[in-house]
Amino acid sequence: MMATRPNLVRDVAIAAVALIILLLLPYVWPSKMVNDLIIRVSAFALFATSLNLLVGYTGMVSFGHGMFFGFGAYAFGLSMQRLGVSIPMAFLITVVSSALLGLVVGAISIRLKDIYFSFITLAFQMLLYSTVIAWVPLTGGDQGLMGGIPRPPFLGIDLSIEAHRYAFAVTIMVIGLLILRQIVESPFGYTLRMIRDNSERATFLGINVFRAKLTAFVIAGVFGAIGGMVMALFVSGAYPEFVNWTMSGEGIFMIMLGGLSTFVGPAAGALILSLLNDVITRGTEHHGLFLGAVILLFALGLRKGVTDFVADWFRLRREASSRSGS
Amino acid sequence: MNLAALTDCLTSASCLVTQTTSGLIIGMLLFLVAAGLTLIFGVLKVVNFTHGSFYMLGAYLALTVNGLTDSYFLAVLAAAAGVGLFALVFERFFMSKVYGSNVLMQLLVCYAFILILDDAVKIIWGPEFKSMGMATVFQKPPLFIAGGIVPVFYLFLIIVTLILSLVLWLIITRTKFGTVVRAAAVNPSMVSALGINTGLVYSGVFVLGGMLAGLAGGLAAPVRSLTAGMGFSILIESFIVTVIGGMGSIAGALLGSIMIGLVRSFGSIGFPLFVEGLMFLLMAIILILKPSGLLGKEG
Amino acid sequence: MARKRVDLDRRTVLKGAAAGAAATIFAPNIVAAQSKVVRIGMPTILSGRVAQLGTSSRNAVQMEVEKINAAGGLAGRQIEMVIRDSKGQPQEAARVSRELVNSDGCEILLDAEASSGSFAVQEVAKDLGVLVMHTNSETSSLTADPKIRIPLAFRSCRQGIHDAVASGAYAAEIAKAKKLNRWGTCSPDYAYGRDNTQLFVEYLKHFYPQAEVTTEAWPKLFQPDYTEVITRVLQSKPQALYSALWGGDLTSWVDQANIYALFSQMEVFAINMADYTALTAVKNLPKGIHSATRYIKTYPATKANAEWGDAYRARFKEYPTNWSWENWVGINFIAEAAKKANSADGKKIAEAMRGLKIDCPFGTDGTVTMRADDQTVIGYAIGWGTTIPQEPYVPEVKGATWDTILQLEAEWKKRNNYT
Amino acid sequence: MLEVKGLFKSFGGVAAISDVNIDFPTGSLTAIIGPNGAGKSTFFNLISGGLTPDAGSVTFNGTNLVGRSRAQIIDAGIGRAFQVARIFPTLTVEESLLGAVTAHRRRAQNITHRFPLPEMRDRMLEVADMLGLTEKLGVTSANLSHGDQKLLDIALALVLDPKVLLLDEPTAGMGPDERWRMIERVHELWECEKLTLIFIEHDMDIVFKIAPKISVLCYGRLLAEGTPDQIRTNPAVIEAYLGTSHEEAAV
Amino acid sequence: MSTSPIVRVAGLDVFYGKSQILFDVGLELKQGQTLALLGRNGAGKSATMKAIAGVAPPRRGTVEVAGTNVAGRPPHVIARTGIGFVPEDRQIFPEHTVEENLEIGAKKGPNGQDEWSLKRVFEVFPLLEPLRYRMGGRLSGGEQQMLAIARTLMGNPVVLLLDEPSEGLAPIVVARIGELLKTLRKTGATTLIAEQNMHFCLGVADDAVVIDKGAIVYRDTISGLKANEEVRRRYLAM
Repeated sequence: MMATRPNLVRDVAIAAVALIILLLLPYVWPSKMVNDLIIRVSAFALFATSLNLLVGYTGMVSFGHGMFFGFGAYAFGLSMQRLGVSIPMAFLITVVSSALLGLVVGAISIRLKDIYFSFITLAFQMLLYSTVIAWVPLTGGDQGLMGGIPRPPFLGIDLSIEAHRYAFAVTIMVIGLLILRQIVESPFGYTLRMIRDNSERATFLGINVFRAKLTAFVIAGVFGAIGGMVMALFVSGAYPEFVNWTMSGEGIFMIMLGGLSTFVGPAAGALILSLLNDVITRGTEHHGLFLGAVILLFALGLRKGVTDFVADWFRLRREASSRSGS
Repeated sequence: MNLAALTDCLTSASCLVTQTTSGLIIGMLLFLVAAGLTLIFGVLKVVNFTHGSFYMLGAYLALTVNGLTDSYFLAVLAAAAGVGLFALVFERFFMSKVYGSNVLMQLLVCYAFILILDDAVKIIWGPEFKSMGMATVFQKPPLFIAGGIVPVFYLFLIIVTLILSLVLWLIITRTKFGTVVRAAAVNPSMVSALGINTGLVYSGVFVLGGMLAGLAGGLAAPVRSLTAGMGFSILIESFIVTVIGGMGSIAGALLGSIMIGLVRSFGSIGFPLFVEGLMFLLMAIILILKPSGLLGKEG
Repeated sequence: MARKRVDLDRRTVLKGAAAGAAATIFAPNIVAAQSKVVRIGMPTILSGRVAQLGTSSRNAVQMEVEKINAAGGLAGRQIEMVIRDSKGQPQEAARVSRELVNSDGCEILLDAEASSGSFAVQEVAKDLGVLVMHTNSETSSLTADPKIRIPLAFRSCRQGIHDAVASGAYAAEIAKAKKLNRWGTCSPDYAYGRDNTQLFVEYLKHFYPQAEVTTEAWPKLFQPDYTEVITRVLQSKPQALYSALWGGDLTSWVDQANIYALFSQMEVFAINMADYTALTAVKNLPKGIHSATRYIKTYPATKANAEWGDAYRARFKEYPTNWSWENWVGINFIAEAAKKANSADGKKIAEAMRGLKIDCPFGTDGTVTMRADDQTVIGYAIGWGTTIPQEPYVPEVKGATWDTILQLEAEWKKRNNYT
Repeated sequence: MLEVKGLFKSFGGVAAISDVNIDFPTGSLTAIIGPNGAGKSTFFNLISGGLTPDAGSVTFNGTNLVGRSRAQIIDAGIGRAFQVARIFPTLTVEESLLGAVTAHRRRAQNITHRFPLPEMRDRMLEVADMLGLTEKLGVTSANLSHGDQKLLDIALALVLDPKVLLLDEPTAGMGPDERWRMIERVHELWECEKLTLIFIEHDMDIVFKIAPKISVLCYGRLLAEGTPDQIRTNPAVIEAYLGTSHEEAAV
Repeated sequence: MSTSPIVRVAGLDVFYGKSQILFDVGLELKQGQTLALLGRNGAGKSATMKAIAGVAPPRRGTVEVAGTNVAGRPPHVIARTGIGFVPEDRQIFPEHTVEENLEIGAKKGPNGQDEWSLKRVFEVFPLLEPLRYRMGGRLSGGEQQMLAIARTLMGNPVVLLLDEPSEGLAPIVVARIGELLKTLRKTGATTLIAEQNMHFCLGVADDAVVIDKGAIVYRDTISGLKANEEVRRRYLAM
């Protein structure tokens, strides 16, 4: 019996349907708050899914992925503010520069194992954070990029209009997730899984583990940066908080909350955490207490991501039906 | 960058004395926190991200006890004892439930406690920052040694932390508890097969680590502003120290702390705008040259 | 007692959260304009390490809104404050502000954020076209820079450039008298610390050209241990030291500098010292630190000021902060302008506010003015004095002269192409 | 022909392998035996690039493999399986084998296509069939029986088209029937694929039954070499395995 | 010699992951008895030992020590009932001195027995005394084996489980370990020895059980086993 594997056509179809639904949503449910939420979730979904390429698919627990989210926001914002380029050009600059950052940080960090890898990524993130705070003339320091990010129209898209911004963000997210999906379902994606499962054995199959990990690190960095870029467009600025360690912490929580064994888990986690955050901050200033309690409940009680439960349920149902069928 | 100032300092006795003692004081307080962190990691293979919060709790407990008894020494003792107790509860009822599971689960439990403790501190002690004040014993003019300035309180702190380091070293190397702890770090299942309850050893290690952090918080309280979230920067610095020294190595933590202390104190003369960066740079270089830290075991 | 309050909080919080979630998700289109109340959204910092600033802002606003509502509200409509926590994170400030307008139906924003948040709120106000009163951002460019300034945004708080001129003038006078030529600085390494210190040095030299800065130390924001910074300053033996450290950073710096006897070795000018949060927190406050006033009951030495300070303290069991009076000014400007325009409409209030002068306990002459051309407040009390370790902490305050401030501010604007 | 000459390896001053010289002619089947700790696994590691020898050479068809990377040694045609099956627990048998073929054909970094590439299938099916894993293709590796995990481990080495195959205790931890099934497969493999096969084995029944040539390692040294009959009667081997007779005498 | 067994093992089924290693293993040990558990490599000797000691708990079956079932309890609880386990690979703490290794093992027996001290250990194992401050990792294989046994004795066990004490040791050292076990036997120790080397057990054990492919296949006195050429050839010889 061959396991059926998701093919590209099916994934594209699902993505197209999802995109159409998201694009129609504002007409069905015209709530600005829902729009805002979905834009933010789009940014976080790219961020969390790219982090899961490292954590879930490759087994590299990065504590510093927030570095790319923040870097993307700043690279994009600065290109728009300082260079005055078009949005597609700034997008390109963001992608290329974050890939370079990923290459340098990755080449150094990947040499380290386990917890040392985690810490050195965190250290690089904190170094970038310190730089952003201290390099006031360039970054605006703690105040972030001031004065807003210009949003000149391109190709008939005007991102200063809310509806355009919404459509742009969800389109970028859906395309980004589709590309990440392609990557994890490609031969390379399976190389990463093999490295995660048993990297020693992988080397005995002739796999260049360093090269594969570095490639994954760069790809994850680029998509993390694109997430940051979407966020920068939304808030019309870039802030040091994007580069702070808490960003990485939230990314990891999103993954865990949504489930790291399914592809859409991290995106689902991004949605849940954003909702949770909004509801909690709305109701209390002691949100640390509440969020902490929720996390504890999750870590000590559920111990699995939300989509893991769904996946388990499907599997059990399938097994039950195949059992009764045979 | 100001290399001239740095060479001037290195050739001047007064500057050397002042900067070396200031480096030592930074390093030794850091060591107390980092030692517990590295000890817990070495034995339990768990990264205790709440360690900074333990430090914060120690400082606040000291504040309260100092206010009640007006005795700095009682305050410090209470900080150590209180945080030790808290560490016990934390380990028994929360952390021990996620031993052996995903590292990320352990991280989440700690993350939750960082959030909860910060809020709890604000609820109990109020949102405004607090200052404990210097005990009258130490309200003395600083000493001048070879032209260098050495505050009496810091001299006291350096001596106390040195004694504590010595005591810690004796506990780890000379007592049965220490012997068992070192053995449990290497081979817990054999230790268990010899009739020792490793669960209790783990609790003991957590309590010891917590007490050290609490002690550090209490000791430093007179010269720190107390505020929710004060544990985080100390946590990051402790990570740097333990990673430089090698995770799990107490001697490494001592080495790393003193290095960081000296880098800060002399770095502030030579590279005043890049002190923070210097620490990260040092860490990156050491990890590149020796991926498991200076005294860490090759994993 | 504290515990009891928590319980109460929790219950109301849970109810509030549930209701809030339900309201926002199932009934997103609240059309507030037709309702009798006018909602003012207030994003501020209620959690994190500077939460006290936010809570003290909220307190001041609450006190004033009660009075304003008792007197008829905004053109007959009662004010309802919707106060939200941004955790001090700019992106959260942006989100919360959008939400306040878009789904809570707030028509006006009272932005009680630190500078970083203010710029984010400014962007939201620009996008959504609502009236915003920045009550706490001291960064000059927020209103001074025409590229950033927007017609519906006002500022009701002190401003960096005003502070710098006042500080420079005061410090120069002391320097002249005591021949303080070698200066050091020690300020936090981020935008406020850098801007503030750079401008101070500029105006110190303007008033006293003999002054030169021989050493600079830039500790990180929220750095716990200042030992290396302190010894570095001591090594270079300046005659005077300027610091823009604030809050908990300032108090731990003072505690740590104290044991090195730094205060007996040089004149120290710490601009943020004379703030009750810092003054009361430091247990061994050294005598004779020069500081600018943030909020202090002794300046302006008027009955109105002292009464307000006492009322605040009696009600909230704590001292008001610098942010408290700034929010007082913000909400009162809105109320007065609404009265003048006889409307609660944002655009009409904005129109009425430009150039408006109101009575104020915190004004140098009992009034403050919303300057029309850049929509920022002037005429508020700025002064410098020296500390003593107990109440009233800063007994004698020397007030700054606004004429000098305004003249030098104009030159500064010209230099920066802000006109 | 695979030639090992003057091989040395020590750990912390203790010699694990010292001065071992063995030739493995092309197409031969050799069993390596020896008591625990004799250095058998170390010997395999030295040949397959898992460890670098301190001295000596490993020459395969004229090229020295010492100092080559693992990938180069694999490309040269040396494959190995492990004592404790080293597999990819969360992947299915099919995915594991396809992944190995993909890596071997240098497509491990490909991101433009879907996994698996169609041209990888044949080799995967061929090897699965050879080792009797065809029925188990869809099973997640962690859920395989112990014996099937060992087979998968061998299959992972086999898809890389090795000329020399090193098997480290292929029957370790197996039940009696499983054990014989495994060894039959191994033997079949050797016959059909014209491999040079070297295997470490503890079960003497198996060794004497199928191995035409046996090498005995003891304390890191080559103690004896020869046919089953020569080994069975070699006094040094008997002593190494059964202990000296003087113990018995001492009773 | 009492007749009721101190240790009674019955119906042990042990699994490693999905594969079953032990099938219904049972054995009994009486006070003062030395029992040899013989079998070839991989026959299930270690699994049996580990299951009794609780290091690798059985899925099914009972391990009764002095009448109490301890199967599935944590190792330290089982150790405190008087089971002293010396593992196959000795597991000396390499960065602890000989003395420290002994110290870690030191505890009172289940009935408060306190017969073993450093002094007594060094009397019984005179070779260890001069090595007392040497790191465990720097001992030879034979020295490590002696230390491993001594360390377990420090815990005053009622029953000693020795897993392949002769493994990987030079013949002369094996002989020395054998002598040592004989000495211990004279002191009335109750011991279970897992071995593949029957000759080693001849002077040491009273009785023998043979395990093969995870099941007990033969029980007899050690001399009975020695006489049984068929069993030896089938289950033990090459």
